[in-house]
Amino acid sequence: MGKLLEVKNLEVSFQTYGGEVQAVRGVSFYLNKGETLAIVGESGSGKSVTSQTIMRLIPTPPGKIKNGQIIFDGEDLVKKTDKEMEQIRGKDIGMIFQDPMTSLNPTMKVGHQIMEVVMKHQKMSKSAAKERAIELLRLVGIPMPEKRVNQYPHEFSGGMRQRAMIAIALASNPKLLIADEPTTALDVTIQAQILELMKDLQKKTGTAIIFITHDLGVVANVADRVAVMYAGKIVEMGTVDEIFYDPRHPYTWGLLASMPSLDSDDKAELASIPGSPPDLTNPPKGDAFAPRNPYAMKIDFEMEPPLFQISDTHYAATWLLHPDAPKVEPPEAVKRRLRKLSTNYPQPIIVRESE
Amino acid sequence: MQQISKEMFQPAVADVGEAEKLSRPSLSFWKDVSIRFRKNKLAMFGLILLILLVIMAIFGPYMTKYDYATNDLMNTNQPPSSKHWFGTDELGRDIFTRTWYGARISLFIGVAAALIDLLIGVLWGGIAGYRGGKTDEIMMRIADILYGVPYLLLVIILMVILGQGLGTMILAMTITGWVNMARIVRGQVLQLKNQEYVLAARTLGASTSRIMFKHLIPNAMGAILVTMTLTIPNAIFTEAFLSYLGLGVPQPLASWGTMASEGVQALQYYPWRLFFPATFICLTIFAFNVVGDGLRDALDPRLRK
Amino acid sequence: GGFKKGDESTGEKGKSGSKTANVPQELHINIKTEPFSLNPGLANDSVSGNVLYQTFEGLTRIKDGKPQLAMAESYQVSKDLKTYTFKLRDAKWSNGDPVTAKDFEYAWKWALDPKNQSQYAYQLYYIKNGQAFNEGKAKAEDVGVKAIDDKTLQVTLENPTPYFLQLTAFYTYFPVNSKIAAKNPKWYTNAGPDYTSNGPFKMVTWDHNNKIVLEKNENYWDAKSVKLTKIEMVMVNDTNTELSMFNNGELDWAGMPTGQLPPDSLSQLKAEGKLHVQPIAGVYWYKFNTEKPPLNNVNIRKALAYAINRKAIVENIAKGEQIPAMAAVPPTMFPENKKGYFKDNDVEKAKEYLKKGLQELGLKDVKDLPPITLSYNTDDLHAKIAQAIQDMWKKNLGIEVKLDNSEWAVYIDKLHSGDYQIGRMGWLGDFNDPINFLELFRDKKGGNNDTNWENPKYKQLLIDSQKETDPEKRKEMLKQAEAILMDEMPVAPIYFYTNTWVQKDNLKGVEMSGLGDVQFKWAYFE
Amino acid sequence: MSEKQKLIEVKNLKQYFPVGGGNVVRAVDGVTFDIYKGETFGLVGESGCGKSTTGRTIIGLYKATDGEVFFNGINVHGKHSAKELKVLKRKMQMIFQDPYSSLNPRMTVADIIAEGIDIHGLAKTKEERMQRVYELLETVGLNREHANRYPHEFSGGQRQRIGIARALAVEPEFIIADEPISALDVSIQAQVVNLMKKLQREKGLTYLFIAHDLSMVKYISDRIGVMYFGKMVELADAEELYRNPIHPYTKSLLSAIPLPDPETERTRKRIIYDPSQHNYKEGEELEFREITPGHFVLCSEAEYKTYQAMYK
Amino acid sequence: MLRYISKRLFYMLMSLFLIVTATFFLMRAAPGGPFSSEKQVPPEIEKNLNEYYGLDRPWYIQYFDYLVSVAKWDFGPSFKYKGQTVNDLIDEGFPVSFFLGMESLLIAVSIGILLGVIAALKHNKWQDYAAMVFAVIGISVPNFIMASILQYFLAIKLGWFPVARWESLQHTVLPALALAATPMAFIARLTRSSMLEVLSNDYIRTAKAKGLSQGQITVKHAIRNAILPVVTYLGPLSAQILTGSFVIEKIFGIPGLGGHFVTSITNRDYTVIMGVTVFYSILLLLSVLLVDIAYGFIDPRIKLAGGKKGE
Ligand SMILES: Nc1ncnc2c1ncn2[C@@H]1O[C@H](COP(=O)(O)OP(=O)(O)OP(=O)(O)O)[C@@H](O)[C@H]1O
Ligand SMILES: Nc1ncnc2c1ncn2[C@@H]1O[C@H](COP(=O)(O)OP(=O)(O)OP(=O)(O)O)[C@@H](O)[C@H]1O
Ligand SMILES: [Mg+2]
Ligand SMILES: [Mg+2]
Repeated sequence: MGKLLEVKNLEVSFQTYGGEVQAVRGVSFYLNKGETLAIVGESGSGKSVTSQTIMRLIPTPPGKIKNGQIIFDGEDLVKKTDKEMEQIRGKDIGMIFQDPMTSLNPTMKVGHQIMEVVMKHQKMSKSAAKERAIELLRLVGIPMPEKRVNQYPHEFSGGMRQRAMIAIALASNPKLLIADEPTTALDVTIQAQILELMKDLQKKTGTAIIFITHDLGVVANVADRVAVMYAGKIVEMGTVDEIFYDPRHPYTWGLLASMPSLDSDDKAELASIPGSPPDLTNPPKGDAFAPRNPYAMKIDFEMEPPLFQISDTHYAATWLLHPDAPKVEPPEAVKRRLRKLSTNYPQPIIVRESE
Repeated sequence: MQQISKEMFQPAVADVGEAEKLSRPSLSFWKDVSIRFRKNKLAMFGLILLILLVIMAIFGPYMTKYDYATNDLMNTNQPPSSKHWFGTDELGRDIFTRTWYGARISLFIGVAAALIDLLIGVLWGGIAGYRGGKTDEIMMRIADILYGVPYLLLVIILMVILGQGLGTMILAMTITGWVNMARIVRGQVLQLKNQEYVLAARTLGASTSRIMFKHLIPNAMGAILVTMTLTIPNAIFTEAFLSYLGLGVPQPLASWGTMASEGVQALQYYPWRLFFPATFICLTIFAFNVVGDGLRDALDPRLRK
Repeated sequence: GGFKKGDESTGEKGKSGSKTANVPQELHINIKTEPFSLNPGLANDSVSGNVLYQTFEGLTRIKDGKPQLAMAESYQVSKDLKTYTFKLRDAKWSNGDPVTAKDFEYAWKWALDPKNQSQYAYQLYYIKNGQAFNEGKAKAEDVGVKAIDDKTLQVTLENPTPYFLQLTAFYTYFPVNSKIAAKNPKWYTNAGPDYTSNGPFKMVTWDHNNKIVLEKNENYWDAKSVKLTKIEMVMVNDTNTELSMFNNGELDWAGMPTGQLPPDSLSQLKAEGKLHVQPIAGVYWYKFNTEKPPLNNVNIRKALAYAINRKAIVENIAKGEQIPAMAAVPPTMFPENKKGYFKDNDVEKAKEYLKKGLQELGLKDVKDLPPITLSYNTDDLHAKIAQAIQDMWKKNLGIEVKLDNSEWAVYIDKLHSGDYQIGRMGWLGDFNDPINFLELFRDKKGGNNDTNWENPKYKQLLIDSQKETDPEKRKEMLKQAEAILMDEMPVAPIYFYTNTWVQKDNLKGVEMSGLGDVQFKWAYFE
Repeated sequence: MSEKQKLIEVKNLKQYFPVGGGNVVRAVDGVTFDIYKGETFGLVGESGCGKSTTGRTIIGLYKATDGEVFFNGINVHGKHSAKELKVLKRKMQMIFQDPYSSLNPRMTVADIIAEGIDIHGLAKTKEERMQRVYELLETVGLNREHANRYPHEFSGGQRQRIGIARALAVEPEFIIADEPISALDVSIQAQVVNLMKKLQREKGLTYLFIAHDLSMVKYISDRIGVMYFGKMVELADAEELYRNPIHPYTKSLLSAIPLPDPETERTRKRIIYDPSQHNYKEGEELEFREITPGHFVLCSEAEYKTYQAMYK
Repeated sequence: MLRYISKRLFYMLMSLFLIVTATFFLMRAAPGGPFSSEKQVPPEIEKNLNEYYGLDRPWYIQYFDYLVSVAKWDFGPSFKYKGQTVNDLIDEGFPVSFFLGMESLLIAVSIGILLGVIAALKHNKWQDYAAMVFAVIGISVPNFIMASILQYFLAIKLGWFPVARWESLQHTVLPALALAATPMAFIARLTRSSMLEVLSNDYIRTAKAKGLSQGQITVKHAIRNAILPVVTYLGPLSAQILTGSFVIEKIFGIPGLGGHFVTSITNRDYTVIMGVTVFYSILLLLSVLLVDIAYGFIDPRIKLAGGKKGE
């Protein structure tokens, strides 16, 4: 399987009167054809910005790609002109946005908004496009799609709008689908339906998916690999098993521990990560997570951690993996999950030095 | 690169004091607006231009030895020269002096009309649009009626009843002047009032006036400012029209509007009589426009240069 | 929408070769606005008049300022000067019907008939019982006009009217094709077979608010004198546009009397030698409301009148070579009035009068005099003159004047109701006789006086003059009256009007009366 | 919770939207339930089934087509003086589902959060006001630097938190939380939920909690209502509902909850709900019936019998 | 919808009635009358005239009669233009004004929106500034000055167009331009301002993500959302422009309806005043109604005020 997408050391920032917001601070990852990469992470950590940057949809100004490459199908999207991007957007890369209400044009019928894509990229006739729009709406589980195509976004519920967005993104069977929290507004049954739909599509057309979500259950369901972001960086990345059964970064631990469990009737306070996320206008020195990290070490406040590789597919950026670091115990909720994975290297190795 | 030592792997906790520190001073929305506005060079240029015009309106008339009213029938219609910088008019009066006298009146009228527009038009349209239903219907029909009745007739009656005077003039100018503004604001408010943030404010118990002033009007500001910039030249020329009915400023006082309307008659013969007042009107409108644009941009935090 | 297709010849003019050395005999003029009515009995404005003078013809026609026989072949006047018997010539209406004495009788009685709402019916009040009939106090039969036979018309007058033959050239006295008019009461509303006229031209197109096209009337009795084949009258009510159209060759004539030149163009046109000027019987004056202090004081009035520099106004503001007026009757009627009764811009005298006047009013100084309001109706020229005079009075006499302009109808109402102090007015003669200008001030509350001024001696002189049959004596009486007027000064004359216009150089034979009417009967292009 | 004082009573609430051509959408179609003082009432259901509409109608953003809502015995939709209304408004608050469109793009975060404080005059001085804003920002896991920024500068989750802070600012008694946490990362979710719980403990707040994340709903709610197509189909204590779901839609819903465990996910089996499975007969009356104490299900007479038999 | 429209039509009638009433009384209150002139008509004749036109009857009878004739769409004879009825004047003048008005509305709307869109897309670039200068001139130079300037330069100096009059399509260009200048400039400014607002919305980003080009986004997504204030403005504007402009018709010697609005008042030609006012008001009220209906089509979130169901 070849690499469909490779993002290398991407840096994106926003110029504001309050200063420069460094939303994405050196993100690298890749994505194979037909693979699903889930991005999880703190809200505000740059997931949406990263995904929008791939589509070159960051408003410029104030946004700016300061550094990095986005190699898609062998070509660097950063260097492409707007005109060239038009041929890729919607056709090769489909995107589902996070805010379904504001992301749909309030003055255009939902059906038309779907039809537009197929008319543009598949050169379909109007009537054929309408048929396709109805089909897509049905596919994403909207009842009575024949009627719904003629309605406006404000007549849809939040979840229905989100499904309309999904329909738009799926309309022309893209090679890469970027789904930014596509199911957050959906109930679990519809969510399951949508996830199945996406997997189906993936099987049929080999679409690769970047799936941004906060729902670790969904991650477990769809992802092949998972990237965990914090403060504009990927702090841990690995296969879904590696992240769920052998997480190494304390932030990942925090995430996994924060979830309430369905089985327990325990109404004790949920574990959460204390403190507030860093201000990205002047990101802290060293490890951005350090101030909230119960395992923080002096070095965390001084230097950025390098990237350690734990297995062929598993990376984490934390000083805890340094040979000199003390051995620490992850929280109880995480410990329960831990398994020994056979693919792990005997020792984590540094793959990229900290700057 | 810093040397990594063993001690550095000692557990540590964050220094709370540092995190508390504010990186940006607390600014109110309006302070923010003013900062953004001041960064807009063109808008600042417009503002300076306006200030210059006002200064000239105050001091300009005293910069020559001429008076705005004294005739010099031996020197009528002189082109601009070192004696008369802007030339003279059909009665031999110095156009430079008259231009700045005119500036006083026209700037005052323009600004007054714009303010009244803002006051009546925005409120009227805002309330009509926000309240909707019967209120809207009745308020907008009143506006229609004012618009439907012949303005000329209305003004003649005003003049007959109230007589000449500044008050009458302002009244004549505003009696229908705000209707346009009201319509535009109403349209905008109709579009905005269903936005979720308005609903959110309503659940907080915000009063109508709060919703108007905090939510609807700021978001309709673009259209309001543009409409206001049209009001100003309109008012300047309405004054000239009112002069025609004996309601404007009494002659021999000058205003840009009357000077331009008279000057256009002489366009083919004594073009300077149109050129100077018209140019200053244009400059004023230009200044108001760029200031308006600047304000508009400054008021919209989503736009960044 | 669309364009009303009249005929194609705008801009470049007719190709029709004509007798006069291949120059197309087509005239293009501007008449500013839609005429109020092209029925001679209803017309009451100069636009209508200027069309009617081309299409219709009365018993007489004015040429070189004198009445000339036209429809009348001859006439006889009774001893008491009250009965005129006209013999009509063999003339035809444009549709070939003969013009008969009945047509005159019909037309005049129609105009006088109260149910026909003719605003100018009073022009016919000179005829016996005309006024009474118009007021419903007499019957139509009582009116002093009678067709004795087809070709004889007998007119009986109320009083001897020395200028009656002048009047019969006026459009209210024009005949109307009684056959058609009786049949179709709306005959005059559009051009067409029912719109017949007896003048040198006939109307072929009347595109309301846009243009009127006249063509030569081949049935006109004097058709051989008529050289123009066509007159196109457009309605463009903008002076600059009118002149531009002339400069562009779209008009052959711009300016008065049918149109108007932009006041600002006059200097340049004069300098280029293009401007034509002709004095007419009209005066521009300021009326004083003699019942409003301080204008109830004759010396103040005189002071104001003397302190006006008319020459400066005429030369620098009005610019149409108008004649400074120090008298009431235009020099076209009293040639000696070019000089007038007092000196123009006589500031010394003015100051003396002012002093006297102030004393009489019990004031020590001009400063005690409350500001005087000078009213005028809105118009660039009026405004300029008012401002100039305001400035003169301030400079010369130290009198503060407030200017007050209003829209025309409001202004007229103010003036007629005496709600003013000083007000400007223009007065044009309807016919060529000084009485036009003097009669005005005969009665305090009469018609168009407005000044509330009355003088028994003056009144008596005018009444007597009406009965005077000797023209010289009559003139003397009128001059005496004028002298009284100028001594009491209920009006301060400013200037006598002139007509100003530009025209194609090769246009000849245009007849303009001293009243400022125009006739194209004899006009032609060289 | 023992006294079970009713704070909110919703009686046969209906909300229809006209959608042109004379059609109406029956977004809420006769919903009846009570919320007790101090409890959290979870509302789950298919997306588009009318949860938001229910919430919005309760708080009075929509005029109900039919039915009544009482808050502390006061009819929310009745006529009130401006003052009463203001008090009522302060006691009820809403966190909106859509985090972006519910924030005025031209107001700074501080002004948005302080809006309620300003309206109800809850801060005496400027400093006090700002202090409250900072506290609230920190409560919802933002930092004070964010106070001067504008909504568009925030990520979806951050915006959601601003909305939460705004609702909390007026210290209401009752909050309708329309998917307040779905856009947040789990750790912040935990923070917010902990905060809500803490406020509930300390101030006796009552919540109507609308969400899709059933594990979170279960965690936070005392009782849960399940909606389907504008109707409430099941209502029970949280644990009871998860343990003994009766209505087939509820069952289908519970079977679809994704678990944060890749292995179980790979083998999950969903129960798919098919409304026709009820085989209701013509004219059969569906009613909300109590199967076991406190556990209501929308069912027909026949179903009622079977359910009762099952759970006795 | 139908219910809403019929309700609005009812309100329209009410407004029209009020306009007619107000105009009637204002007109009568204005000094001067249809027969006043510097040469006063003798009182007897004036009496005749008043009788003929019914001006001597009590005002309420005149007023009532007038309402009846308006209802019958018969505005009576003109007081000044003898033998012509007000209906004639309208029938002759309106087609001309309508044609000219349509032409200039087309110019104003198409170029105005185009300029506004370009300015917004090129925000703070030279295109924006150029459009701004253009617009400022259009806004601050009123149509009578614009008309004279165009006439002077394009017709007299360059001879590209005829100076004046209403004869061929060529003749319509200058007046249409002069008439269009200010609305065009204003529309450009309005469009620019609301386009800027719209372009920063998320759905524009969505449209981009679909691969639509800037042009397609503008046409299909942005303009419709930005057009509302322009439509608002267009309503009363079109009523005004289509019934003609006094100054433009005067300067260019065009036989339109616009002249009557002013001359009828200065002439105190009562029937014409009422006739053109009624005609214009109907147009105005209709266009305002159209605008309100258009709102609902442009932005479906705007509910027509017919029933308060949604709220
Ligand atoms: N237009 C902008 N101007 C300024 N800052 C911005 C802008 N857009 C995003 N940011 C900042 O960039 C950072 C990353 O935002 P992003 O939307 O990518 O977060 P996210 O990871 O998607 O979060 P969430 O899960 O809450 O959606 C945030 O701190 C946000 O404040
Ligand atoms: N303003 C409106 N006009 C017409 N229909 C509407 C309107 N608002 C909501 N609806 C319809 O009402 C139904 C319920 O919508 P609602 O927003 O309450 O759903 P929801 O349960 O909150 O869904 P979600 O979980 O997806 O947010 C939907 O079918 C929706 O299409
Ligand atoms: Mg995001
Ligand atoms: Mg919802």
